[in-house]
Amino acid sequence: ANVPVRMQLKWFPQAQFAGFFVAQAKGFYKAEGLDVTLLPIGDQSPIQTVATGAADFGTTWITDLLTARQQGLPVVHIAQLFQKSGYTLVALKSSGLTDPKQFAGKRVGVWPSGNEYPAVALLKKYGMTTSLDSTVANPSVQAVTYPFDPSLVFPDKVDLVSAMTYNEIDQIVGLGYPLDKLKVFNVSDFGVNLLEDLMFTTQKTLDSKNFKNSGLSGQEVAARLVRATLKGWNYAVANQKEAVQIVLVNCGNTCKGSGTRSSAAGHQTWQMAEVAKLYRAGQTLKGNAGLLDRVTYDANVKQLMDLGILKSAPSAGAVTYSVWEKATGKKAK
Amino acid sequence: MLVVAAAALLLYWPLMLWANVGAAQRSLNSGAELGCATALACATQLRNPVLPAPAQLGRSLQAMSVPPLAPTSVPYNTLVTARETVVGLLIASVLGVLLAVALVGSRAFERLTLPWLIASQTVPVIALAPMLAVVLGQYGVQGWLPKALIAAYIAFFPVAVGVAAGLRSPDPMQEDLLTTYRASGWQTFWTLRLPASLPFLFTSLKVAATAALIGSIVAEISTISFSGLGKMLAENSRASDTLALWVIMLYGAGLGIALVAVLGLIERLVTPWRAGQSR
Amino acid sequence: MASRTVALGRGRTGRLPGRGWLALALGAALLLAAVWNVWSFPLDGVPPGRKATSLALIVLGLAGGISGLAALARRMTGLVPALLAALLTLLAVEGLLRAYGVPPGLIPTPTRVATALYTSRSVLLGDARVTFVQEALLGYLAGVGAGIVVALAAVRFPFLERGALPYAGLFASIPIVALAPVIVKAFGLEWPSKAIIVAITVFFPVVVNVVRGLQSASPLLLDLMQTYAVTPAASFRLVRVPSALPFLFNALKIGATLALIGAIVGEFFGTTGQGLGFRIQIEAGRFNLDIVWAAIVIASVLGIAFYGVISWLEMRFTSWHASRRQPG
Amino acid sequence: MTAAAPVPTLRGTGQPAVHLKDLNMVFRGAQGDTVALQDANLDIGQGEFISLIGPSGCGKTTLLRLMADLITPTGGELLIGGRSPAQARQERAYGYVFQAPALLEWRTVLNNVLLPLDVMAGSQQKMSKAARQARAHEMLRLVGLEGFAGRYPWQLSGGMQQRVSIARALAFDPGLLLMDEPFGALDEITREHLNGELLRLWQETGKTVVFVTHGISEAVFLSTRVVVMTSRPGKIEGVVDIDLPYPRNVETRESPRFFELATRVRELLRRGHGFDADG
Amino acid sequence: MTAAAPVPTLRGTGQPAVHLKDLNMVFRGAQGDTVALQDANLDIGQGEFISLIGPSGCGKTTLLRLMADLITPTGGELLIGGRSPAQARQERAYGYVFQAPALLEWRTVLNNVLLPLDVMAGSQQKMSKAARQARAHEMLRLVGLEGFAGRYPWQLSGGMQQRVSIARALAFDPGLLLMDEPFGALDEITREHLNGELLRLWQETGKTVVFVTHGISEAVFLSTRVVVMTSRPGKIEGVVDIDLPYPRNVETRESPRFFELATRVRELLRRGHGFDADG
Ligand SMILES: Nc1ncnc2c1ncn2[C@@H]1O[C@H](COP(=O)(O)OP(=O)(O)OP(=O)(O)O)[C@@H](O)[C@H]1O
Ligand SMILES: Nc1ncnc2c1ncn2[C@@H]1O[C@H](COP(=O)(O)OP(=O)(O)OP(=O)(O)O)[C@@H](O)[C@H]1O
Ligand SMILES: Cc1ncc(C[n+]2csc(CCO)c2C)c(N)n1
Ligand SMILES: [Mg+2]
Ligand SMILES: [Mg+2]
Repeated sequence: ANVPVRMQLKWFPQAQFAGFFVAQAKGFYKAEGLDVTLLPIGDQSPIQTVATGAADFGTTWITDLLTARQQGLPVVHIAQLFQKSGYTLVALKSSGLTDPKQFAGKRVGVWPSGNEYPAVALLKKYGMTTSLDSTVANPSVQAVTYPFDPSLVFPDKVDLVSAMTYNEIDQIVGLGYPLDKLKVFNVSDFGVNLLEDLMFTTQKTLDSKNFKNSGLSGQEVAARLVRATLKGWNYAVANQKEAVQIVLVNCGNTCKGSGTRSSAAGHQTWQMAEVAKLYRAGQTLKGNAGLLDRVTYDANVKQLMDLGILKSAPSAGAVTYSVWEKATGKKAK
Repeated sequence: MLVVAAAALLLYWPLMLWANVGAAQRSLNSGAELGCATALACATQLRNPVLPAPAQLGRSLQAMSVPPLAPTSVPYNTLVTARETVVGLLIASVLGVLLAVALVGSRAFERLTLPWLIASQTVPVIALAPMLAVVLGQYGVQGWLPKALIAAYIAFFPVAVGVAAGLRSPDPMQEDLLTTYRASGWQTFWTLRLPASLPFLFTSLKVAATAALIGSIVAEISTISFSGLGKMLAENSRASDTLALWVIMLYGAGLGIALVAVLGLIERLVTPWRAGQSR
Repeated sequence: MASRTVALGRGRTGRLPGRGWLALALGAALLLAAVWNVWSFPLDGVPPGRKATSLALIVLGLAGGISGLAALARRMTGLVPALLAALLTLLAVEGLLRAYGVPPGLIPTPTRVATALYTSRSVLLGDARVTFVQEALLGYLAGVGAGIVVALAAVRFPFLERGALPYAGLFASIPIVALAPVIVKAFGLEWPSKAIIVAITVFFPVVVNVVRGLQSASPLLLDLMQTYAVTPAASFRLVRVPSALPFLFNALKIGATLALIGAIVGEFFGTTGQGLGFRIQIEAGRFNLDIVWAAIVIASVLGIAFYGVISWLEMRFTSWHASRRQPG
Repeated sequence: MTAAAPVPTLRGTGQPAVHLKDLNMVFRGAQGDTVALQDANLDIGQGEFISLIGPSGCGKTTLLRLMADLITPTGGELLIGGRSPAQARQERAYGYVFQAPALLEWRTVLNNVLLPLDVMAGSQQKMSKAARQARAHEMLRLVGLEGFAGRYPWQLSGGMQQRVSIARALAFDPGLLLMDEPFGALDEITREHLNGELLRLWQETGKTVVFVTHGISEAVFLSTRVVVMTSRPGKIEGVVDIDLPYPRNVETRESPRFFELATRVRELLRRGHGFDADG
Repeated sequence: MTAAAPVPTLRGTGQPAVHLKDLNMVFRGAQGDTVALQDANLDIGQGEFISLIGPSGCGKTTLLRLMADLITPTGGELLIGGRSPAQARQERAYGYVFQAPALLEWRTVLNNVLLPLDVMAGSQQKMSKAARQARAHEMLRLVGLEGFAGRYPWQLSGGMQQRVSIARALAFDPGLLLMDEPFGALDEITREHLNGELLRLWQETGKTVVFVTHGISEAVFLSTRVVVMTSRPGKIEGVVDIDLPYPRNVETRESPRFFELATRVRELLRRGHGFDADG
């Protein structure tokens, strides 16, 4: 029988997770002897479900992983899917903003719950402070928190709004602001490249000799999962139309865009194209899909320590390359 | 009732126009392409109206209601939420009544626990629900049951407070009467306190019903869910689909009213002596 | 009347308070020992032997402490018994969390929460001011005021009771969480939108209870007012309003707990960077659960205090009510 | 009694104080209708003192409630001083002492007596606050409760509560007094004392009194006429004219004529008493 | 009356049914203390019929409530059949008719009468459901309310409610009857009828009765002894032995001895009446 594995996604079903859905639909997991359940989630962190054992593996962002680790949750990075950050800040072109230096005195809308770091890091890099930092007396930027719907605040309540290249930008377009009316600040273009969707699990799972009495070790299950998932991603990125069809089967109302872009198929097609860009970057281009780029990782850690979000460098156990090596048969350099 | 409804409708139209014209104007000023020329023209066809125009709402309502039992349609999801709410309310009623009995019966119990019962209600569920769901998930409690439990968590308190007041409401002379019968605490409870508390019970159950509904929706939003009004709210909120939010809200309100109406019906059946007595 | 307060609990023998204190102190000491036993170990480094000892101590300590408390609570009034109960619980939780090595990113120990309360006090107090004073309190007052007015109108004008009360129900049955985004969108991200959410939350219990209370007035007393041919307004003031007070206070108490939740939930739908709800959300994202729980503790304490104030007012204004008479 | 400012009475209007013609009252209920009053005919002149006497449940209270415009007859004619009961009530033409004390439990004894004065202050008459206080105290003295002004109703015995309610009805000096067994809960001495006070008050002020009682001798002693009713359906069985001379006092109670009249009433009562028939 | 299964009575224990020694009751209050009973001394033998008579507010109800263990004396000794009042209450040794009807508004008339039987069923006696029903109907017939079994209390007149409460107290056939003005709200005919019934009942069953009344002739007609009380502070003014022969009937009421005794009681009452002194 196949080994039952629960995989916690970072959000509702959408093309952001195309690789997982494709791997499942195409039988890549089955081929590895795994019976994978993909779990959706709302506003909470996937760390919680994995750390408590409600799920076995998860996908999340690097900041989430490292802050959790700092608070004693024994979670371990096993593979890096997106090699590049898709986080942006969006303004109206008519606002005249062209450079992050001009953000001082503006209002910026960000998502709370640990999703605000890229914006904070960008501002910090340009010497600005935000009202999110309660220790600062006169913050140079007024930050506003809001749930993920940009129309709640944009454009009348904030000057800049956080948006993922693959999701919110298309939502904003749907509200009646075509791309040529928008000024998009890609944080990765400005030296902030906090890594996003990665795979992780707990130390306990990795250490287990006999994962759920399957006869396989935790390492082995992790390696098989990563291998099949990367296969799924490679297939999805190469066959985006088909991947979108597979995703659409899995989403109820979660896949639609907004306003003029409200068709689910249209929105997911856009999203697939955008996440493909994030996947096909960095180490992936060097033939090492799924590998965490050490240089970027070290830069991320430094940035988070500068921000005061990490008090000390994470222990070596925060990341393991052995799973990726086992999955790909390559050696991580 | 119809007159009031008509008056409300008449008031709604100008209110809607007033609210939306401002939003439309701001959008137009910021260069949005709304597909309409003037703010007034846009007011009834905004994709993100502050208040939806009746025609817009009607269209969305129809679109989201058929086929009624499809997993993506609102009626089906309303039923899912209804189940969580009703089960939650049942749990809350049992728990609330038991707590009320304990509170009225024992001063010691009241002193030890009442402050913490109150405290439990001041803990924001929306912060607690995810943790609770995760903990329950560990033990395999998943799906609609955790939502019902969270609904019960919010709803038990109004029941407990109201029933406790009701249990204390009998006329002192009636209590004396039962004392002269050497009625056991249990008998006094069944023959006197419980019937005397019924009007209070139903008043609080009506409040608890809406609380439970809020609880199950919050739970759906903040824990893993595959169906229910809360899940629909969350996903449509992310998609900026304001009209869908309004349709879901209408169904939610309908569910709330239906619950309260059913309770009213049960109340009339259970307290027949009140029929015709009120003036 | 002698039997009023103990009708359900008659026939139990009280124990000596001295023995109660003794049992309580013993229980607390055992719990302290349990905590001490596993205090200085890293999360995953508690030796199994120590873990077992602490667990045993916790079970014993809780049993002793609770039995002592139960005896004491029969005599003591006020918050003291509840606080003692909380102290025991906290000690037990501290011991358990430490014995099992639960990471603070999952559940922080009470001592960590206490530390966070102290170190982050100025931030948290600022948050509490926004959430409690501006959002909860103002919203509460507005909601209660509106609720009373609507209830008065509904009972005063029967056509409203039949015509408008169902709509009040409709309005109130809209779950706040569904309403919150709409309200935030219409009224902005600042505190007024949250106050409005609170007002709506509090409104419904007030209307339901006050209508019920106004209708609970004794028919005989209403007849009496008829014979005086007083205006309906006077009859209201003289008979219906006093009869409704116990019901009103019921609603006020429920509203007191709902108000804070409403404000905090409202903050989940957008803020300008202050408030307990905002703090909970932002710090939960950083796994600083000690600050999250510190904020929750502050919300609870405020909620209880608010509830206490309402209870005190209730005692002052309904001292005549049968349920408050001193036993003869 | 002269401390009170004038209040509209029925004196001198030339109309009978109360006029009943074929008056009917039927209560409809789930377990069948109850004929509480059938074809009652009666005229009460200005300044008369009428006692209603009859078996328990024969419709005495019902008749008083009809006169007070608390219920509306299902048939027949009823005029109070030539006007409809509703109009009379609006003019505060009568004071009503209920069968039960009907005190406001949140007011002290004094404030209960002040109630009608407070309520009516400023409408027709201008009675200063001090005058009202004085009046209330005077009434409390009249019923022997001067020392209990500051107590709450639940601290009083049953008879004391009833006396507070009498003081309250007298306080505003109405032209027509409707009294439903006002002295029922009082001992004979207090009762005789209050009988004397009431009689004096009635003679001095020329009020019209309709007085329900179960005491035959009380009825005979006080009244100008005694109306005897029968039970189910409630009917007027007969009217006994009381031609005892004034002033009436202890001797009156011992006169042969008194006994004669009392016996007449008793016989009428016995005749109309369906006790064994329908019990 | 023989339908009822045996219930513990006080007969044959050799102890006085009620024994008071220097009994005191003081109510403490914010407006000062009220001495409701001062140094009361009295022994009531098994099977006696004692009437308590006295001015309104003199402490009659208080005395009854003391005997019933509803309040605890502030001083002195009180024994019921040689045991403490608490113990007597535990043994359901007495039935209590309150001054107000104290009916449960959610129970029909029949179910109100069934109340004590339901409460006590299964504890000492095994009375079948049918037997209890029969018993309740019998009691309703006794008080003339057979036809009203299915009504709710609010549909009855004041006197009818009081009769229901009498039927309820008699239903479980207690050995000691404490009755607080049970016939106060009844007309004389009904009252005399019920006087006769009560007397018959008492003679047949040998119950001890403590009976509060304001009716002097009622007290004399019914009692073996009449206890006259004085008001504030409540004291026992005197005790009148009633040596009228049995069977007592209409002739008894007209005998010279009856008038003699009634006059004695009236004088004692007048003597102890502080009406004008403290009024
Ligand atoms: N609201 C009501 N609904 C139904 N029946 C009623 C109602 N009020 C009174 N009745 C019936 O009407 C009849 C007369 O009642 P009423 O109260 O007038 O009697 P009463 O003469 O005052 O008796 P009592 O001397 O016992 O007070 C009774 O049979 C009673 O059951
Ligand atoms: N709960 C109480 N608190 C304070 N005072 C009380 C209380 N109950 C009774 N009293 C007082 O005790 C005295 C005796 O009251 P009680 O009810 O025994 O009189 P009673 O003889 O039954 O009078 P009545 O014939 O009017 O019913 C009264 O002065 C009364 O005000
Ligand atoms: C739709 C969506 N909303 C929230 C999250 C979690 N998260 C935090 S920021 C951000 C960008 C939105 O896509 C995301 C995704 C998610 N993964 N997808
Ligand atoms: Mg009556
Ligand atoms: Mg009394």
